[in-house]
Amino acid sequence: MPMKKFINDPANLTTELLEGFALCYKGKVKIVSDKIVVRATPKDDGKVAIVTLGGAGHEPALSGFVGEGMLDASVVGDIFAAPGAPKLLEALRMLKREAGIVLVTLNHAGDRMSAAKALREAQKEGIRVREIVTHEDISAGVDTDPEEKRGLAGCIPLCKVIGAAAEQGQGLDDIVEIGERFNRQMATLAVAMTGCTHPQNGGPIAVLPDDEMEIGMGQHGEAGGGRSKLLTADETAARMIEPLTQATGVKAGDTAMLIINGVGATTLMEMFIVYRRAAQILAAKGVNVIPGACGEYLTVQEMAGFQMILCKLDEDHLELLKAEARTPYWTA
Amino acid sequence: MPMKKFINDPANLTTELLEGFALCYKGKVKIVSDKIVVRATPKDDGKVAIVTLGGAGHEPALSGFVGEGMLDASVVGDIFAAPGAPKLLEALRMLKREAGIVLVTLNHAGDRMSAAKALREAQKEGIRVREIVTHEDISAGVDTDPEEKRGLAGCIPLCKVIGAAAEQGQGLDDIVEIGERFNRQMATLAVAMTGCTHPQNGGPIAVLPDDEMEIGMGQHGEAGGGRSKLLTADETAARMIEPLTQATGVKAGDTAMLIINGVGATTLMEMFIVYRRAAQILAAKGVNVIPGACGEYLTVQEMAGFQMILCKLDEDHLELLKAEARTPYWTA
Amino acid sequence: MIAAAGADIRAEEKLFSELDAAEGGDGDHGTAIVTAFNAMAKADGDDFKTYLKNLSDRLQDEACGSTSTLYGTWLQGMSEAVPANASELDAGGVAAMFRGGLDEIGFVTRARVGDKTLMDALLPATDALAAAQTQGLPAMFAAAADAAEKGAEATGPMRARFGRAKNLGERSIGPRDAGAASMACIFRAFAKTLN
Amino acid sequence: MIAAAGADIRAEEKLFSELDAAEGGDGDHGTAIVTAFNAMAKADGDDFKTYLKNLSDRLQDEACGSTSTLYGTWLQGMSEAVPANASELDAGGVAAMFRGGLDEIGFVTRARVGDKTLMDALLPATDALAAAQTQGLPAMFAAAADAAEKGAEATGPMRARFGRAKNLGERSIGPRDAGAASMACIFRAFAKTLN
Ligand SMILES: Nc1ncnc2c1ncn2[C@@H]1O[C@H](COP(=O)(O)OP(=O)(O)O)[C@@H](O)[C@H]1O
Ligand SMILES: Nc1ncnc2c1ncn2[C@@H]1O[C@H](COP(=O)(O)OP(=O)(O)O)[C@@H](O)[C@H]1O
Ligand SMILES: [Mg+2]
Ligand SMILES: [Mg+2]
Ligand SMILES: [Mg+2]
Ligand SMILES: [Mg+2]
Repeated sequence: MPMKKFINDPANLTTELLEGFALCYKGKVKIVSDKIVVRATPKDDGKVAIVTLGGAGHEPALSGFVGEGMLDASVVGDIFAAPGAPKLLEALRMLKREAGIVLVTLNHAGDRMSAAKALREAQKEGIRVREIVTHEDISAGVDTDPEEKRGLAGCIPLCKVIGAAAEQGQGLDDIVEIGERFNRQMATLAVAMTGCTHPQNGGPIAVLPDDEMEIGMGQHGEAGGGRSKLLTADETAARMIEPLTQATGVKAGDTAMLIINGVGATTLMEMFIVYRRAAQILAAKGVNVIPGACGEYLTVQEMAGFQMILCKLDEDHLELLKAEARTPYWTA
Repeated sequence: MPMKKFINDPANLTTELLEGFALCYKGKVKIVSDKIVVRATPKDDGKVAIVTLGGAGHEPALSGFVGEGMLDASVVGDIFAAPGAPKLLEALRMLKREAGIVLVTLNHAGDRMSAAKALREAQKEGIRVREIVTHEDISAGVDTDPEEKRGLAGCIPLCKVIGAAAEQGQGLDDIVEIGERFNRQMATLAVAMTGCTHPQNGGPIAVLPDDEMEIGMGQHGEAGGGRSKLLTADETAARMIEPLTQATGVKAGDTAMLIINGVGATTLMEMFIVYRRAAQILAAKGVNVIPGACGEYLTVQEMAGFQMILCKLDEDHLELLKAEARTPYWTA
Repeated sequence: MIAAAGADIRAEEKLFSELDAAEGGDGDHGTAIVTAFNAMAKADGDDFKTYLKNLSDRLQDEACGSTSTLYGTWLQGMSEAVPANASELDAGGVAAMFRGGLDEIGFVTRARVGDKTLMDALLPATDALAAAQTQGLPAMFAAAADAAEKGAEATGPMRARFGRAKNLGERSIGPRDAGAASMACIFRAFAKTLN
Repeated sequence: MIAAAGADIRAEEKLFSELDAAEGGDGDHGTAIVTAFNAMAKADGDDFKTYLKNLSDRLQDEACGSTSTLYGTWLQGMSEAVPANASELDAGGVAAMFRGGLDEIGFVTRARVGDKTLMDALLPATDALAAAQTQGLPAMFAAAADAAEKGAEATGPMRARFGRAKNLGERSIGPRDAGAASMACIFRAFAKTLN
C-alpha cells in the first residue's frame, strides 16, 4: 500500500512545513536561518530566553509553542531527527543576553548529543546558558535512572511554566529551579493502538497486531514493552493513571493537572473519555484536579494513541500555568 | 479487524465524552440537562445569544467553541446525528432573552429538520430567534442551489465573527446581517484519503482504494464525487484553492483568510504543507492573506483528509475575527 | 406491535447501517432506528392519542439524527389524527391515523416517492391501508407491508435526492435506501402480529 | 573514497532504515546516513585538515539526528588529529587520524563495544587499522573492513543500551544495529577503493 499523505518531495518536508506554519501564523512567528523558529516580535532582551530543539514530524511541537509566554526559539531538525549542533549553537548566539538562556532538551540520544556539543561551544564563547533535560517517561519503570528515561510531551507544560516565569522577569537560577522542580514532579506514560508511516521513507513504524495495544510507546513509535490485548478506555485510563500517581507522588490534598496528548489518529472524543476516567480516579483519591487539556501537542505522525501527563503542582506552578500565553498552539 | 478506539460501551459515547470535556475545561464550560453545553459563566443577557446544534463524533466541534467570544450554547446529538427538536427547544427556552438568539444550523437533513421543528415551537412561545443556515460546501458545484449544499467547518469562523459581534452588544438584525454576509463570502472544499470507522457500530465509512483520494468528501464521510489517484500536496492545494477562489469571488486587492481543518488522521505537518501552497497561490493572485489557522476543528473520527476554507473578508469581519475569544478550542 | 417491530428491527440493525453506508450516507441508520425502538419501549398511555404522543416524545428525546425527527413527526401526526380518549380504533380510524402521520412528515421534508428515502415505503403503505379499509385490519396491514416492501425494493436503482446519501449522486444507485428498508421491516412486523 | 562509500550507502538506504525500525528505533537511519553523504559530497579543501573539517561542518549542517552529531564529531576528531596543511598521509598518519575520530566520538557518547551501536563496528575497525599499520593502506583497510563487519554481525544478538532502540529492551535482540551496519558498509567501501 502506498503511503497516503499530503506531501511533495520527501526531502523538502521540513522546509515546506515550516514555511506553511510561518505563513499561517505570521503574526506570531517567523523562520530565521532556515530551521530556527522565533517570535515575530522578540521578547525584551533583559529577560531570560527559553530555547528548545527537536526533530520535525511531531507537529505542532515544538515550534507551535514559540510565542508570548512560552518559547523564544525552537531549533528544528529533520523528520524525527535532532538538529545538528551548529544550528543550535547559531540560535544560542542569536539569543545571547546577560539575563541568560534556558535550553530545554528532551532526553533522546540525538538531541542530547547535539545539545552537549553546542553547549560546550557556547560556554567557551561566554554565552550564559543552562540546560533542563526532561525525562519524565515512566515506561521503563518509576525507579529507572533518569538518564535512561525519555522526554515526552511533559516538556510542553514545563515550557509554559518557565516561559511565564521568564516573562515575569525572574532570574536564570530561579527559572531553572522552578523548572527542575516541575520536572521532578511530572510523569508521562504513552499508549499506542496502531503504527504509522515514516513520511520520508514510507516505512512502517511500530506495527501492532490488529487486536493489541502497547502501553509505554515512545515519541517516535519506539516500542515500550507493555503489549496487551485491546482494553476499554476506562481500563486503559486506570492502568495508566495508577503508575503516574505513584511516580509523581500525587496524594490526597495535592493539586494536579492532567493532560491527554493525542499522538495522531486518536480522536478528541476518545481523549475526553479517557480524561474523564483518569480525572475521576484522581478525584476519588482526594486530589484537586485543576482544568487540564486534551489535544494534539506532540504527535507521532498518524499513529493512534496518546500520552497521559500528570503534573503535581506547587503554588507558583499553578500561578505560572494560568499566566497569559499566546502561542499558536497553547494559549492561556 | 476489530475497531481500535479508546471507548467503553458504544451506547454511552456521547455522554462520556461530554463529561470528560466538561471536566477538562471546567473553568470554561459546563453541561446542563444532559446534552446542552453552555459557558461556565453566562454572558450578560442584555446581549444576543449564539446557539448551534449538531451530532457528536466531530470533536472539538461544535461544543469546543462554547465560551467567551463565540458560542453561548451547543446542543449535542448522538454520534453523527442531530439532536432531537425537544432538546434544541429546551436550549432556546433556557437562553430566551429580549436581545434575541441566533441559531446557527449546518445544512444537513437531520439538523435542518430538528431546527425547523424547534423554531416553529419557539416562535409560538414568543422566543426571539433567527436562524443562519451554513451551506458553504462547493463540492456539488459553485452554482448549486444553496439548499443543496452542505455546511462544513466554515461555521466555525462564522461563529467567531457573530460571537464577537454579540459580545460587543450589537443588535440581532445587525448580527444576522454580518453573519449572512460572511456566510455568502466563504466556501469550503473537503478531501479524504482514507475512510474511518463508525465508533458505535464499528462499520467502515467512506472506504477508499489504496491509491485514491476524493475531493468533495462530506462531514460524515459521505462521498463527494471527485475521486482521483493520489496527488501531491501542491497539486491537491491547487485543485482546491482554484474553485474556492471562484466560489468566493476573491480577487487581487481583496483580504482573505485561509483555514485548513484536519478531519482526523492527517497530520499538522501535511496541513502546513498544503496551507503553504494555497497561500502562495492566493498571494500570487494579489490577495492579501491574513494569518489563518491549521488544526482539527470539525473532525470525522480518524479519517485522513482535510477541509480547506476560504473566507473573503470585509473590514468589519476582519476586526471581529481579531477580537478576544477564549473558548477551549479557538482563541484570539 | 411496537415490541414486535422492535424485535425485527433489532435483528436487522447491521443491515440498515450497511445500507446507509452503501448508498453514501454515514452508516448509522441501524443504530438510530434501534435507539428509537428502545426509547419507544418505555412509552405508555391509556388511550391512543396519549400513547402515540408519548411514543413521539420518548423517541425524539433519545433518538438522534434524521430518524429522530422523521419518526417523531410521524408519530406526532398520528397522535393528532386520532380522537381524544379513544382506546380502540376501527379500520377507518387506523387509516386516518396513518394518513395524519404522513401529512405531518410532509411538513418537515419535501421528499416524495422517487427521492430514495423512507417516503418510498411510507407513502404507498399509507395508501394501501386506506385502499384496503373495507377488508379488515389484517388484510390492510398485509397490503401495506407488500406496498412498503415493493416501494423499498424500488429505491435500489434510484439516485438519492435527500439526506446525506444525496451527495453521492450517481454512486448512490444500487443499494436500497436504509430508511425505506427499515420502514418496510416495520410494516411487515405489524402485518405479522395481526395474523 | 567518500564518493564510493556514498554510492554503496545509497544502495543500502532501505536496509539501514529497516534495521533501525526492526531493532525498535524510528526507522530513519537510512535517510539520515544518505543525507550525510549527500552533504559530504559538497565538501572541499586542499589539505586533509581543511577537507575533514569541511566534511564535518557540511554533514552537521544538513544531516540530522544522532547520525549528524556522531559522524560530525568523528570527522571533527579526525580533522583535529591530522597535521596542518598535510595533503598526504602515511599509514601511521591514517591510523592516528581514525584514532582521533574515535576519541572525539567518545566524548559525546558513553556507548562502547557491546552496547549495540555503531561503536561495535567503529572500535574494532580503528584498532585493526592501527594493528596493520606496517602492511600498507590496502591491507589496513581490508583488516578494518573485516573487523567492522564482524563487529556489526555481533550486534544481532545484543540488547540495545543506547539510542532510541534501547527502549525495546529484550525485543531489540535479533536484527543488527543500523548504525553498526552502515559503518561496516563504509569501511568495506574504503577497502574496495584501495584495491
Ligand atoms: N430529508 C429527508 N427526507 C426524507 N427522508 C430522509 C431525509 N433525510 C434522511 N432521510 C431518511 O433517513 C434515512 C437515514 O437515517 P439516519 O441514518 O438515521 O439519519 P442521518 O442522516 O441523521 O444519519 C435515509 O435512509 C432516508 O430514508
Ligand atoms: N547514544 C548513542 N551512542 C552511540 N551510538 C548511537 C547512540 N544513539 C544512536 N546511535 C547510533 O545511531 C544509530 C541510529 O541513527 P539514526 O537513526 O540516524 O538516529 P536517530 O536515533 O536520531 O533516529 C543507531 O543504530 C546507533 O548505531
Ligand atoms: Mg531519527
Ligand atoms: Mg447520522
Ligand atoms: Mg445515517
Ligand atoms: Mg533512527
